[in-house]
Amino acid sequence: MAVIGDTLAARAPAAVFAAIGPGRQAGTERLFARRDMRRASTPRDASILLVAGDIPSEASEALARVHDQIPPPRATVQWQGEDPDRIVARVMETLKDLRVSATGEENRLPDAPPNEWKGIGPHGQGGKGMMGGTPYGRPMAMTGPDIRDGLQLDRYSARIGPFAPMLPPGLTLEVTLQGDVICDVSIDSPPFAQPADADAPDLCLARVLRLLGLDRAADRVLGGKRPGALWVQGAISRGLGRIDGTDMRDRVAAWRKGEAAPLGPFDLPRLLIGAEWSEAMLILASLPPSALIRAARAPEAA
Amino acid sequence: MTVLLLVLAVCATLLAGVVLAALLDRALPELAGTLSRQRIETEAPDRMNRDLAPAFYLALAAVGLSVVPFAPGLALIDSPVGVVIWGTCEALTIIVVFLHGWSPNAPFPLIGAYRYAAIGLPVMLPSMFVLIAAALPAESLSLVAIVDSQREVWNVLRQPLGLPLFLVVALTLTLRGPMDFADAADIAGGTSAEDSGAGRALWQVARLAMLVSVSAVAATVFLGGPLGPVLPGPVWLWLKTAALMAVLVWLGNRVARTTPSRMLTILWVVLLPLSCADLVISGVVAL
Amino acid sequence: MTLTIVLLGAAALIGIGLYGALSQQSFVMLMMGLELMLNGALLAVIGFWSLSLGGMPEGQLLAIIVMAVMAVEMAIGFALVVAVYRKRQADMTESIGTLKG
Amino acid sequence: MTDLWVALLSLFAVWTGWRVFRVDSMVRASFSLMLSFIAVGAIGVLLSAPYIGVATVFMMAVEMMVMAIFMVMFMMNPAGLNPMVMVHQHRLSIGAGVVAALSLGAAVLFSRPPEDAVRAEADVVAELGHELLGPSMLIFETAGVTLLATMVGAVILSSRQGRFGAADEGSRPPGLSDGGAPAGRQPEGGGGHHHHHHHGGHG
Amino acid sequence: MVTFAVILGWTALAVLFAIALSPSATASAPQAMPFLGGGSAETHAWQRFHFRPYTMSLLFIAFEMEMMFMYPWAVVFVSEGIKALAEMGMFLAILSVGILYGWREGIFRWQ
Repeated sequence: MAVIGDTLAARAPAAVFAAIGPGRQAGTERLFARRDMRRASTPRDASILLVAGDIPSEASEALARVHDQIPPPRATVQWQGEDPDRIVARVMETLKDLRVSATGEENRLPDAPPNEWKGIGPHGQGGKGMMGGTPYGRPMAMTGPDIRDGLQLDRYSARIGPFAPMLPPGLTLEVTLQGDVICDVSIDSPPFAQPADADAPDLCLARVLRLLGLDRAADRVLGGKRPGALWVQGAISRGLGRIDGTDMRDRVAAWRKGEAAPLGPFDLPRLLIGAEWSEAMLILASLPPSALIRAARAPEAA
Repeated sequence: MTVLLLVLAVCATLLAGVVLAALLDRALPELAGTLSRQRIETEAPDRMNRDLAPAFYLALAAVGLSVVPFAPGLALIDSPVGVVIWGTCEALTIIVVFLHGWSPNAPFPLIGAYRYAAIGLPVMLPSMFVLIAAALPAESLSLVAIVDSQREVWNVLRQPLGLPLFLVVALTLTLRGPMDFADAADIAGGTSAEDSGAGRALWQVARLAMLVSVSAVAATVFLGGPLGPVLPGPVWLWLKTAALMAVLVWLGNRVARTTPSRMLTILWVVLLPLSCADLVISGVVAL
Repeated sequence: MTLTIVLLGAAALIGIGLYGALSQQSFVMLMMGLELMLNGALLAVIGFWSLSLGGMPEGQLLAIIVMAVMAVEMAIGFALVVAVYRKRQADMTESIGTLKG
Repeated sequence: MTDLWVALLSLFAVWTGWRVFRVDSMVRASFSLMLSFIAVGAIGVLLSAPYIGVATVFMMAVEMMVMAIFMVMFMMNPAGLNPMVMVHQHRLSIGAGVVAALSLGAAVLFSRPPEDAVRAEADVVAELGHELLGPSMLIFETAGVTLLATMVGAVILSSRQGRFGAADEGSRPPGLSDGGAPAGRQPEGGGGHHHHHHHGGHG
Repeated sequence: MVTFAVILGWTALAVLFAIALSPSATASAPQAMPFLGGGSAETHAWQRFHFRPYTMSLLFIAFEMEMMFMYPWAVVFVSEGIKALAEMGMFLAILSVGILYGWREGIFRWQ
């Protein structure tokens, strides 16, 4: 039984969590269209951390956190723009080593809870009263106004990014959610700079397809074939992410024809506030990286 | 003796089905890979529910498969209310998926859990309507009787709307493709976003097991189950189940997923009237 | 014998439900108590129907009615909770300010 | 054999029913109540009420899912991260519960209900169906009207926008000073109920 | 009895399987943090979660009650004939008014 398991595991595509740095978006996305590589949507599902390019120092703590969240045994592979075949070979070799050694890399961050909680409070869990204190290291969310239906329920605030797989690499959003509707959003750090090759229509289309749950179709598109998927246009609601008279549907239609969909300037937070999380992610995927980077940097420049 | 044989048949079907489903999904090596990794604790999780959710998902798949007759007149649970038992499995699946997303105490799983509750509940309605429609000509809620009622013509021909609607239900129950609102890509894998190691592998296996189970039920209710010429009953059931599994995997890979809010409207405004129409058609045909 | 066991169980469920309905401060928890009492009633109905009434169909109908009552109670109860919360932003039967730690 | 299982299931139903008011997590409380219902449904299955038994589980699974959603929505500390007790008139309630259970139990022990078990070969589901369409037709259709009233009532009460505009508009008392915070008890987390930019137009 | 035994058996088996297979989980504090793409959150994720289609869920539990009547109806449908069709048609027609009303009020989407 164990032998079968090992043989099977050896044939598995490498489960890789990608931390993409400046200038590496296009290359990394094309890398994952290969059969022998699988881009894990969460570090919990990966055993290799692929660091593509030079991660700026502001993001190094986030990188360390993502690294630690990969379950052991784990390993890091650096990619500085070598040939894709070589990097895949390195990943495979690292995986093989991991199976043999079965320890992998140590944690990078110290084991310190966000708040001291052990032994504090009447029950020793750090809490106080009903809602107070920091039970198990964190306070509880508190109520606040809602922008849609006026039910004042809890607001959950978090900083998401820079390596969130559904966001463009480098983009860190400070989001306040109520349920899964975005009540407030601000840009913590703009996406990493990417050269124009990240705007290629096939890459843009593939990003949208992956969000729509069509990984295979995305791989086909990156391989130069037709997506072969049903209801792609229909699944996107009309009017979603409308900027200067073109909405997401129009942009996806242009990409399907192999045309670029250039965009004028727009206000990114305004586009996202009030949207459901799924809509917001679709809107973000429907913006070509260059336009998105410009929009995200606009408030910084001003 | 028969009971023992049937227990074995259910186990074997589930096991072989899971392997087949993993092959169709190209997920078999990945499952082994996942098993080799350690399991990571999340912050202050609901440990009991985290551990029980995958187990109950698996149990629901097994119970669902137990009401399916392997040969005409021969099911492990030969209950007069087999259809209701299956419906109960569907209802409990919603709870299990919800608990799976609730237990890790993390935002993306939580969003996935609530999305699934929003979609999974109304999906029950088309499911129950088409199953009741299939029970009309059989004059019984027992799956054994439903198989017997299809000796002349299969339900898929008598009630053409039934099978497509039930496939939507099946996609929802197995967290697949266009109905995979719990484990979607925009929430980093949703309810599974915090799963690692053996816990993750078990959840994926349970999903595949549910695929087997729901395909077997669909094959029984709409494709005559074990009925068929020449070959023995179980073989026909297995063939039909495998075919439906392939169809479901294909659909899951090909059809885009819309936003949950939109799908909710579609469920109530399009699919519910369609399933009502299915009920009316089969009622008129049965009279 | 079986009937006695069933009815004792039903009595215990009704007792616990009554305790819950009376003691809980929150309206939603109070509804849990009500549901538990109805659960006891349902158990008693099933027991009587099966063991004492010879399976007369009205017994089953009564069980369905009990369940319908639960559904109605829940739908209206929660709708009320939403309406009250929307107006007052509080769901407690007593003031919430005093309970915050 | 059946007696033993019925006794065990009754105990389980009572125990899980008790847990409802003892666990801190609202999700656990809701699903504990569901387990209690499942035990009752299982007793039904054992007592030759297959339809009522299984359908109890079916309906209650769905209802407890909704119950859990609303419990988490409206209870403070829904996950029970801080252990808590939120009871009032505790002794009175315990007393009332115990008295109710004991008196009902005594009534059970001292009464002699007729013994007339359901026939083994009876098709109870079909009997119920004939009952619904025949003698109890009126009850059946009345249930339909009641459910309709429930649906309409629930929508009116809980949904925000109705024929007469947003349900919460005009529900706040006026401010003590011009444009000031509304008078009366303040919700926690402060007012902030003032901007109503409504999001709509899709779906 | 068989039904009961089989369901109980599968449940027990699955739970045993899960216990046997699931090793205990460990993690350091940063490891245990919820995955947010490297970001972090202030508060616990467990919250008074704003479930958006709440009105829909209330309408649903009322509408779903109809299933309880429909199952036994399905069994006697053929033997009762046109009467069964008419009565259930009326029942569903009454309930569908509620759904139409809910649709008009826009409850079948995220509030």
